[in-house]
Amino acid sequence: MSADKLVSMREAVARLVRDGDTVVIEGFTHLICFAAGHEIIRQGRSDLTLCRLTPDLIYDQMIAAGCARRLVFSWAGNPGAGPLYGLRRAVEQQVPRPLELDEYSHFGMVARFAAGAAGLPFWPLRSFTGSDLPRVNGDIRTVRCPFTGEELAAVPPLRPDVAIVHVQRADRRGDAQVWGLLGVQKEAAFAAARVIVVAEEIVEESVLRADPNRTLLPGLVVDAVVHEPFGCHPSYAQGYYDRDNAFYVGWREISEDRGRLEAYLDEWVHGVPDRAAYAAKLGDRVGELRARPRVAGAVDYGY
Amino acid sequence: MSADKLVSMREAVARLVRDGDTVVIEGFTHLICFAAGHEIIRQGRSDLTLCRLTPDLIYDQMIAAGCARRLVFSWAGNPGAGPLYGLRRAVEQQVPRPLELDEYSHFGMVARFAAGAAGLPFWPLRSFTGSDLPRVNGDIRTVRCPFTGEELAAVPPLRPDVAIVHVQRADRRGDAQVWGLLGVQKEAAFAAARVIVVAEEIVEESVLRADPNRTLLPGLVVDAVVHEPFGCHPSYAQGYYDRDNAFYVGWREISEDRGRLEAYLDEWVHGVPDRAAYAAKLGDRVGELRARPRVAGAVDYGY
Amino acid sequence: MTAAYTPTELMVCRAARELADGEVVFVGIGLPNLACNLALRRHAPELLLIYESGAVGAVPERVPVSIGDPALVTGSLAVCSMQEVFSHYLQGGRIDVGFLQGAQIDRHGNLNTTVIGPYERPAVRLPGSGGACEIAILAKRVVVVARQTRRSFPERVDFVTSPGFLDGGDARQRLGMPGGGPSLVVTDLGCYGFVDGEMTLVSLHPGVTLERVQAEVGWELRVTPELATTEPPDEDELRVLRELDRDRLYLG
Amino acid sequence: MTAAYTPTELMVCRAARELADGEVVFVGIGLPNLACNLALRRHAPELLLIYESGAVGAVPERVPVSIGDPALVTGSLAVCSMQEVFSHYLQGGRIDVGFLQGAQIDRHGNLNTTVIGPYERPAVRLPGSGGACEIAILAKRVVVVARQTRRSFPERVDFVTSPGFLDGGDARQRLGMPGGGPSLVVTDLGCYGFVDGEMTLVSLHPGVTLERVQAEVGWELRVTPELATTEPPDEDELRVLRELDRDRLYLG
Repeated sequence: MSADKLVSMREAVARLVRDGDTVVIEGFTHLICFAAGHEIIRQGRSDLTLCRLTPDLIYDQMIAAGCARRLVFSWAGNPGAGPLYGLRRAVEQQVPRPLELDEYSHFGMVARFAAGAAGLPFWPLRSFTGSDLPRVNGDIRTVRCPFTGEELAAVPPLRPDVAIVHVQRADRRGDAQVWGLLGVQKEAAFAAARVIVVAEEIVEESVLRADPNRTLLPGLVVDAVVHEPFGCHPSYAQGYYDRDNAFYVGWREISEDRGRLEAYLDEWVHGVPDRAAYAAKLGDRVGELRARPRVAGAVDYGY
Repeated sequence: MSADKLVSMREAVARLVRDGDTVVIEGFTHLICFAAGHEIIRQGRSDLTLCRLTPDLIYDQMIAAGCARRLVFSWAGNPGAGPLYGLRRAVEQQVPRPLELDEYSHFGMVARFAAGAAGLPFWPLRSFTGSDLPRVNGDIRTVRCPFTGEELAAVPPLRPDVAIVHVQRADRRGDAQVWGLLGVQKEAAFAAARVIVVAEEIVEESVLRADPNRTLLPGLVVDAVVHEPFGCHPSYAQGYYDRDNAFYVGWREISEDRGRLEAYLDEWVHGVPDRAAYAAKLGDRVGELRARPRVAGAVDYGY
Repeated sequence: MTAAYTPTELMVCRAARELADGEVVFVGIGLPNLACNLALRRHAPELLLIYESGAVGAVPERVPVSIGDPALVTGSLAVCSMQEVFSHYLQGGRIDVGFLQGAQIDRHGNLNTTVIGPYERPAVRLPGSGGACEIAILAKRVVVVARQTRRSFPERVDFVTSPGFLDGGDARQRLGMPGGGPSLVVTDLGCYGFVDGEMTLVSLHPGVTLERVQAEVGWELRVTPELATTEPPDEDELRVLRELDRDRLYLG
Repeated sequence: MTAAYTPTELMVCRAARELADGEVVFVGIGLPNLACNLALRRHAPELLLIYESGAVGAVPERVPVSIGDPALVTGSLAVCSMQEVFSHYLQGGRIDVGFLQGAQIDRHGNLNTTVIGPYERPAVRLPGSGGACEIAILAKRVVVVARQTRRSFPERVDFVTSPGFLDGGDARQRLGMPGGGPSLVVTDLGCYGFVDGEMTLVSLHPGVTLERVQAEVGWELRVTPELATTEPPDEDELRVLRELDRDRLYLG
């Protein structure tokens, strides 16, 4: 694999995300790569199986844009601001097209990614007992403990074709560091056949090597690196910019109305060529969201 | 649980380590708490089941001192310098007493700790196929995948009575941070009924809260905190002092001869009241091993 | 003389009192988050707040608008992966109290956050489980905060997302569920405990009649013989609570 | 004209040549570590070294005396827990080459690092598996470096710690082992490949006779028809190798 994997978001998506793929854009509230989702919409990808614990606004937009055939998830809402109407229209009215649901709990999804990353054909967990979820999802099964004889729940591995992981900083090889909430990004990336790392900053390898315990992913598992500052808005990047809560709250009104949602996509996704133009269009809001510094102390790796 | 758990090593061992306990002093080459092992020898604990991936010199000493009844391990050698003769005398000649062996591979031990930490009755892994280890260890079993039907190896959880974890810094509650090699300490601590954290430095909680991604253990799982600078020698603490390789190499001659090993214990364990006296007795060597600074860059947690 | 307060404020204050100092609580967003931070700032300074997003020992400087708010991370004791949160903390048996909400809760404390109507053709598609299913199974006890209407309190939920006592009795034990199940349900009308796995009214909020409560329950409600009146919030509780949610994002 | 070299130096140089640029190698301590760092500094600058201790992309400034040497951490690309090393890297199928040594290796490439003699009453108690058992099962291919004597090369090892080709043939595939098994054994006398899961002499080191090799093998040795002479180390390989182990800690 080449040492320099730095490409534009357009090229990364064109080369690595294909119609019909199983795609994961992870990030639990933190580091959700909206920039990648928008580029996938712009390039008109279709029949995707979208996986995320929390579909969030980005999948609401991708589903409304008609990119998705199937959704694998555990909690589908607009955090703190009601439902995701784009998703609901697809499920309740098959608009713009039907959407199959493959539904787990958070722990179930975490376990599926963990199994995928670890190369295991199943993952045992203590959940789902007494719940109706196994009744509607045949992939939530049970396994008997060879020591105690007790029955545990078991889920199969999730092995995406593509995982897109946004990080604070990476080098051109794809070695990537993250701090703040970690979600399931490491597991999702190790479980995936192809990985796109999107970074707020591209740094020299030496910056990462100065603090190896911070590394989330080694370039070994990464196929493309994209430099996309502000790539998570309205999600956030700890140490770079805050979550745009007003946008999340405001999304309710937009997504409630199919026309308004499509108008939003026309203006903010199809209407801009890339993330830089999106940020420019946001104008002052970008500055308002910029993080106030809270610098951590350094540690010593000497010997 | 009281907020201030800071006690002396003598008190921590007296209160939390009991005859017959299953004890883990973990740390893979890095952060092996020799200070705790020596105090356990001084207090004459017996019939212990000692667990570690690599027994290392500290268990060689504890076994020679007669503390152990059983050893749960995966690789029993003096890294880079031959066998552990104290252990071999116990196994081959029952000197000073017989030692039962409960033997796994590294992955098997890691999986046992992982199961213990996760509250699972077994852990599945792809190992042991075609090896004679399952033939001599009835706790290495198989489990059938409920999705593919394939057979995987399975090991039971390891749930120590006490885990002793050495860290670079901790607060008085036991919140503890580590950098450099992490081994299986987090899993060992979460798997244990009682946990002793031993720290090179005791710091204010605010120091840890400034960089929460560095935290290995929350005080929640910790019962006692001991401040023991240089507590790992001849093992090492990244950023504090180097590994004393000469000591490891020299150990061969000492452990080879039962008399010399006992003389060593008399002089360096029973002959000193605590770790401070041990360090003072080492004299200049302490300074020779002091780490040359290699400070990592800081990151920003602002929003 | 007690202060004026809203039903929501009463719910949050009552839920907060349920948390003992030193306990470990799995915090949900919204009212549960307010209740936990209220307890932390008043009677339970050693309460350990764990958010499913991975923030441990969070001391948010602002009311988190989402469960993954950056304010939960900055200054927290530890950040860990979600794999650790669910495996080491929740499944590892380290969570004393889990907070749950639900679109529906039934006679036996089962919660529904998945669908209203049949699963395949839902009248309303709800968000789904999130971490609720495993919290309901694994937390030592569960506190439910919910607004009460006849529709949201049916005899049996349309879909069991998060098991309470299932069909009642010792169903949980028979299935080997590690956690104890729901111990308290706080609504805008009263408080409920569970007897033989059946929801039982234990206190009426000040000014609420038994008839009103019965009108908002979809089954023959069991009432404890020593029915009490819920202790209303005091001045100090209200002061701290209102500081916590200055913009009344959740208090309304 | 080729330089003077010791048998150990030849073993390390030959093993190093087995590593292709860009491969991911699970490094053991001692001679394997020297071979990997030699390859890294000469023909394989993109070789990724992963140590079971959790150091990924290590660039040690000194010869690590142990597999957890601090020099493996300082300046490395990543440090991860051992759970991750074994689950994500090894079991996840990301390791191209695993290096193993053994007190005994047999006709079918099975390795013994556990006991000489019966397990319950060992004549000699050896260190045990460490990570060798899973490396032998999971690495895409395995390179073995071992000194060769008739005692260390028996027809069948006393104890199979790390499976090679078991009884030969397609035994590995039948058991569904993910990794390919041993691909090369380098000793102080020659190099061996595997045909139908049986160790087969492929080259003799310069100056070593077939008779001498046969005298140090405990079975009727299979020899490839096109038996070659092992390419000796060149000046540059020796220069770099001797820089790596200035104190000849492992080169002797």
